[in-house]
Amino acid sequence: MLFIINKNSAVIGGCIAKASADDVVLLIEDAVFAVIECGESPVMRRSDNNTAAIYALSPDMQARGVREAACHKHIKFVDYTGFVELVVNHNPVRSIF
Amino acid sequence: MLFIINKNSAVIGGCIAKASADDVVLLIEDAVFAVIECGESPVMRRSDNNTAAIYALSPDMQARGVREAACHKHIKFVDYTGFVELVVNHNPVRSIF
Amino acid sequence: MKISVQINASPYQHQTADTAWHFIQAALVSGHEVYRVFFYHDGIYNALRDSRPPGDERDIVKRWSELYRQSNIDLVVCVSSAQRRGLLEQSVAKKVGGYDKALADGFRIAGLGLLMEAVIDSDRHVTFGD
Amino acid sequence: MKISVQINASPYQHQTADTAWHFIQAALVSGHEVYRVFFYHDGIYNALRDSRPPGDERDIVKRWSELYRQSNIDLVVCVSSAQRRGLLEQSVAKKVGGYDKALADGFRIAGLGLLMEAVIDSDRHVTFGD
Amino acid sequence: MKTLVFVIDKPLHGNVRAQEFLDMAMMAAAFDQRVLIVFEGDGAYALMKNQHADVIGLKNMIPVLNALAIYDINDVLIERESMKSRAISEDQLLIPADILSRCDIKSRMNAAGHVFSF
Amino acid sequence: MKTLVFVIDKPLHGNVRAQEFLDMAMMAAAFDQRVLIVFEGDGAYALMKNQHADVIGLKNMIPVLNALAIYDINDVLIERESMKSRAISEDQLLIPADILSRCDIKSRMNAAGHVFSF
Repeated sequence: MLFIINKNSAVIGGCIAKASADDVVLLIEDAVFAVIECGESPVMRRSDNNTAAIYALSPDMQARGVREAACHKHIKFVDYTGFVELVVNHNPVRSIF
Repeated sequence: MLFIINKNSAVIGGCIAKASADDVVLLIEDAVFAVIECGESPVMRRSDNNTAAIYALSPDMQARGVREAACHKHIKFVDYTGFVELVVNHNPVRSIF
Repeated sequence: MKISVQINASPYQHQTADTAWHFIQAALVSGHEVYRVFFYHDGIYNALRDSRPPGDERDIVKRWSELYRQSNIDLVVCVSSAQRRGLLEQSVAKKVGGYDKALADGFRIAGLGLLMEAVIDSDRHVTFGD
Repeated sequence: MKISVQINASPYQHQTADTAWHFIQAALVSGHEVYRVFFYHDGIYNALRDSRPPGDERDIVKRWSELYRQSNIDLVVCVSSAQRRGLLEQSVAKKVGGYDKALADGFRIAGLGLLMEAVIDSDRHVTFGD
Repeated sequence: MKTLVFVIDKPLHGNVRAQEFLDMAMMAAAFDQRVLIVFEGDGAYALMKNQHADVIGLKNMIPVLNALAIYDINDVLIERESMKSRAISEDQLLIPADILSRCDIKSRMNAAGHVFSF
Repeated sequence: MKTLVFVIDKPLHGNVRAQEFLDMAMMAAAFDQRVLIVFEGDGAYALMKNQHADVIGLKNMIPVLNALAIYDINDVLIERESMKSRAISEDQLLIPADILSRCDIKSRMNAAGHVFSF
């Protein structure tokens, strides 16, 4: 399953906790703030037995001044073409607002 | 200050923590779910040295099937007329979305 | 007391317009003056005349028009929010060949200055949003 | 691959319409077919012809019309979401004296069945909202 | 025939978006798709009894929820964890729903053709 | 003259709502009111350097933020706790802002004639 999340809220943590190894979580729009390595980040709560890949949409990061260097190490980055690839490679797609 | 909050989110907890004795927090629309006495409730986090009054809009509770008996003991209830009174008796008014 | 109201959200996606309407009714019943209702951001969609909800539902646009008829409350739609989103002021609409009857009865289109004036002149200003 | 898109939010209150547009562009460049874009809920406001944003800003409505001109993608506005919110189908508008040119170029108004058809016929369906 | 999941993860109250979302589910059923409705998170509140939306002039969603069965939508799931943390008991539920764990619901969704949200 | 506080407690990006909100602040200044702008919570991110909204065709908010000073809006406050928990340092700030504690900001707001939010 591909989760697409667009807000920086507690939902992200819950979603990552629920995701399994073959799931992917894509953070877009204001959700990209969640990948900044800091105390507020809901992405921190990833446990070791949970290996879902977490992606952030890099154009949304650039728009917001979020630098890759400031992010958690395990985050992957995609542009819109990569976004499309994630959609193509995963089913079902679940958007969470 | 009168805080008006309309969503059931972590914002409620932060707001109650910040409020002082002469402040009032009014929960409307989906925020009324926060007053149900349960593990999810952000209203639980009220400490003793924090005595801001917390109100819930009762018509919004009725619309959602939230009974007064299921709520935290320290919650007060108002209808729209009471909402207007809170606005009249407090300044400034801050809506949080 | 003199109270102004601001509405920041579209009529049907959230409860915003309902809550604001009930609040205004209660303020009037309690003897307060509602000086102005200012529609900003997506709030401007509350003024679309062509809105036609199903018959068994509340008609939010019509409810605002009735509020004006009954209580003569100044309902102001922000001109720049409106123009961006597709609701044109009559003279502009005529000039560009747009819809010159887009605005429902009881509303008027004006600038942000009227919001400031309301905030300054009123004892309270309450914002409703999404 | 055949991809359909659904848009649930108004054009200017959120980034929804922008993200969806960039996604569609990327899908087309990657050689996929974008079968249909379905505008639902407040998403219908993306189709208001009279929208006139300031000149230094992106024009979201026009961008959709151009997408249709260039790629012939089926842009469908849900009839019941639209009617409730003030965007009337031409024949209805003519009957009730509403705006019969409310819909921007490239869009068409139709029922929820077209959304279902898109979901069933497409390999993927991606929803963008607020 | 696809399995289409409709996730209600926020309260249904106070807007027509909820109503329009359930319209989609009923349309999917009319198109002979397999429809699954899932209530989780604050969406669990949508199934509580004693809702009186008419008190504030809003459309009552209870008849719409009751109509699901008429459209042969009988796969209504609610997440056990969401009910527990919100102190919602089974006898408070408005319509019959299968109470499943987060994990079981996740498996059902994984197998779906598409997941709708609002 | 009233003191009007404009609270930015969510990111400014990706919508014109933010722009319209700052229009309100500038209009208030043009009406000779005392204007205070407060960044707190995720709103603190709005003041980070290196924003390139044009990358995705959105309106660049930086000129708008820079224009605040032209409107004589110099009371720009940012909450220390919000910066700290988001790992935002002072040298990352785009425009000059007074870094104040939550408690101090609260006191300033208490004294205001009105608090705007979006």
